[in-house]
Amino acid sequence: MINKQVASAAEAVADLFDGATIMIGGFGEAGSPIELIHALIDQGARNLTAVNNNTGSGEVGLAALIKAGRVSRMICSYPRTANSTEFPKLYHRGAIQLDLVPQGTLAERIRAGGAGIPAFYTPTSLDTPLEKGKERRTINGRDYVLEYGLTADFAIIKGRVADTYGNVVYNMTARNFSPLMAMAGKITIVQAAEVVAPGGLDPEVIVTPGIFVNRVVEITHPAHESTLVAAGESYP
Amino acid sequence: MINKQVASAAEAVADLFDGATIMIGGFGEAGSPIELIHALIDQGARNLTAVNNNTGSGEVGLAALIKAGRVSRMICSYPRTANSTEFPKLYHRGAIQLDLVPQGTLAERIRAGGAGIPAFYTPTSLDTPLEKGKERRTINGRDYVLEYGLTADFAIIKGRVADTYGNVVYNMTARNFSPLMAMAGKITIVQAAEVVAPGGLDPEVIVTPGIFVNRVVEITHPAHESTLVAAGESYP
Amino acid sequence: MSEQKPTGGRTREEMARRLAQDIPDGAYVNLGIGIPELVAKFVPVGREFIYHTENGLLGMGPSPEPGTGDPELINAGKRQVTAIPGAAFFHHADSFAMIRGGHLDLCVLGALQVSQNGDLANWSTGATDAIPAVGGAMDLVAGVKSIYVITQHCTRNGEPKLVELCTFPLTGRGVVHRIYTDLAVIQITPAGFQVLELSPGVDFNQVQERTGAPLSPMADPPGVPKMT
Amino acid sequence: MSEQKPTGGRTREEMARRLAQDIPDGAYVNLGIGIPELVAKFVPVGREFIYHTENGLLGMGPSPEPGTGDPELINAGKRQVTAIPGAAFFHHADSFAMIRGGHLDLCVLGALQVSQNGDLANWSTGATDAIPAVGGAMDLVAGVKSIYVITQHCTRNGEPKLVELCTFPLTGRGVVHRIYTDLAVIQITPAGFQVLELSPGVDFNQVQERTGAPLSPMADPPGVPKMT
Repeated sequence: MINKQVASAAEAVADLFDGATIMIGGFGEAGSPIELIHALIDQGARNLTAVNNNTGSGEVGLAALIKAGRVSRMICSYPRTANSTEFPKLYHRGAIQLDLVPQGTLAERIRAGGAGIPAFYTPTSLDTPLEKGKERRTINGRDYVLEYGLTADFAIIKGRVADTYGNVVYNMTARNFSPLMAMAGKITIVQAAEVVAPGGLDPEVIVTPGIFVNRVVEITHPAHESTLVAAGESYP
Repeated sequence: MINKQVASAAEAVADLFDGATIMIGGFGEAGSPIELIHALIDQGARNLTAVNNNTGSGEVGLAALIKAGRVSRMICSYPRTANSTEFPKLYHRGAIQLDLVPQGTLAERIRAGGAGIPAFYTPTSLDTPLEKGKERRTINGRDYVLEYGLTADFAIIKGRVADTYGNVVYNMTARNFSPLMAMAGKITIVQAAEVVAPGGLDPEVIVTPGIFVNRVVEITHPAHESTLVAAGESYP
Repeated sequence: MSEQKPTGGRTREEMARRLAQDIPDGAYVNLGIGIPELVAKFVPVGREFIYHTENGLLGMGPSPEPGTGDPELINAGKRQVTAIPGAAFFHHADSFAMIRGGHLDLCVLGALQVSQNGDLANWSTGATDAIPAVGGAMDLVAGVKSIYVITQHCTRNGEPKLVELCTFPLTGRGVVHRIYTDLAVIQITPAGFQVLELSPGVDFNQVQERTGAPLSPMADPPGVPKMT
Repeated sequence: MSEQKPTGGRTREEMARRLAQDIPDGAYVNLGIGIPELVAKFVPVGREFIYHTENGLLGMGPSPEPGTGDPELINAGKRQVTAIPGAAFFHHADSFAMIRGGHLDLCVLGALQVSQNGDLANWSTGATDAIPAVGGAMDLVAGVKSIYVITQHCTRNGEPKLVELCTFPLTGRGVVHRIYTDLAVIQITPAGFQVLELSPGVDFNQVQERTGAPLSPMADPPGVPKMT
């Protein structure tokens, strides 16, 4: 019968491949699936395109993945956060590409990718340097730019509770991009602090229905990025 | 301080105007805001464009609004339901226009309207009679049609519980179009079986955040359309 | 013309049971209104399917016991249903994101006509006095990974439903993968209709006579279904 | 060049307090990072504002008491916050639907430059060695009903931030409605910058001298704010 739970973060990311596009949940540290990212560092896939609002901080989580040289391209709205030191180093020596996307456009492109909408129009970025290369169109007297849906080979996200069907609920502002990335990932992998049997979540409050999720791993006490950074940790 | 609760359904719909576009929540009878629709019949606005997945049944709710001659145009995916007799009568004598929209395109157009997306591409309706008049475009080797966002002057919807800030949760499959219509209505009016103070709803489970809602009215025991139809009721 | 019907043809329930055998374990399935709804009655032993209904429920269960239903827990056909443990409710945009975004494995639909290249007509006969109604059919055929049609092989008047070209308005072009009728299981291939299996007691010529386009005979017997 | 600053200019907190007086009761407000965050400290008596933070919270409350914060309850500036009774959490697509869809009444942003026609530059100086970072600024200016800028009138080097034409890369064209500086409250009008109010102890000429484009003097004093 259907059971999407896998035994470990390592098993969950075992088939990630070189050159994959990977969406990583989180806004700053809130919702960052640190244990899955660390498993991905151990796993070794290279030349990744990573999609995240930021670029991580310190030398753990996403920043550690970048430091390890595994990410060749970042799709991102705000790569300049407090304690973000690894991305700038690689960026300044030309070792990582940056696709800068306005935050709301990034969210909508991911949702569109997951929803089978190949492209949409938005007013965001009009008349700015980020309009460059985009098609412009006037609709009902106002100008808009064309943006394309974004999908990924993998999405790795963090939930609060998941069931073995893959239904997920989140914790406060750790929700952010994760439900969208779950829709847009061909393989979506969730780490949750608690994994329960089907029926353990109220069907009215599920944020990500299980159809969007392929694998669930229980990480009972996920680390907080800021705690690790404050402790001077680095991974591996 | 902010309190969106109004005393009655009549007060909630008092400013509806002739010629308005009005989105009406519900899929069949599930989620149909019958008491608000009946208040609208009493209120008297005419020449309405109504947006609903169906056209109501019997002689109550949406079907009664249609029977009363208030709706000059329906935007709808499935106007042919069991016990739907009023719409066919008017349609066959040319007294009501029909814009037939595929169900998923209707949902996405309403969401787009509420989300400030003026237009999007979708594969739905390609190579069918409903493609007629739509712009076609090839994206990554597949063809799509262009669809436009849909907004309304008013949205009237039914929730299970609302708070006085306008946050709403729904009941099972009565959710359907209502959260989307709440986003797309310039004035969104919610009838809820229970209205509570802010804090009475868990912020993690709110489906419609209050920013999308303008007025809330408590209708403690909303009627079910099928019960009224079975009892042979008609409104007014 | 029902007297022309081969005696060995499958009943509606047998058609539904046969189709269910081809659904892989763990599949997310949307069932259209009519004969497709019967498929839910026949889950093969050892398999689990999760049913999606486009009005906002994943994990649809069977009809409620009499007197226990809720008019706000219904399926796309507006009939009262139940929700299984592990179900989820969501709004229409999320529901059609599942459909359009290719997240559903299979949709089973009825048909008025299917053409040999997989065109489907199932929403309108084009009659000018009929009120057009489309619902989610065009979204389903545009988005779901596999589209199976389940239908009587011929209309009540004995006209073939499997045809060279659809004469009724299309639901989608080239969207059908496989057809389950009372007479046969038929695959849409680049070369047109191919018989995968004949119903018990039915022979190839009987099916060909009742089909409006050429049929290729069976090549290999179909294997155990697997998720693609 | 800080010795050139008029002695009567408002402090950052006074600027924030002054801006808050112009927010109508019941407004949904998004506050940018920096001086804009101070606005939340000054809700006028008898009014209630609901703060939106684009990372997924409507009903943002003040900073938590020391030791009670949660790293998963943060604002757009990634600082720990609280949620008021009646708050709601949602994902980024819904959050930016609120922004892009015109549901927010007001957004208060900082600025590098504002031009006399309301162009805003607030995300990049265009320096080639800087890492570009935009966040939600372009979405906010494209979607929120009113955009108020709160900023020092001049840069630390004494250069005017209110200019004829922005030389830095734009966040949006013609998007700013009003500017609150240490020296004045200035409206963007079809005729350019118009002074609505001078800070206590500041005269018109002092403001004009520090502005890179012509200022029109005040016409009528601003009235009580109302929701538009």
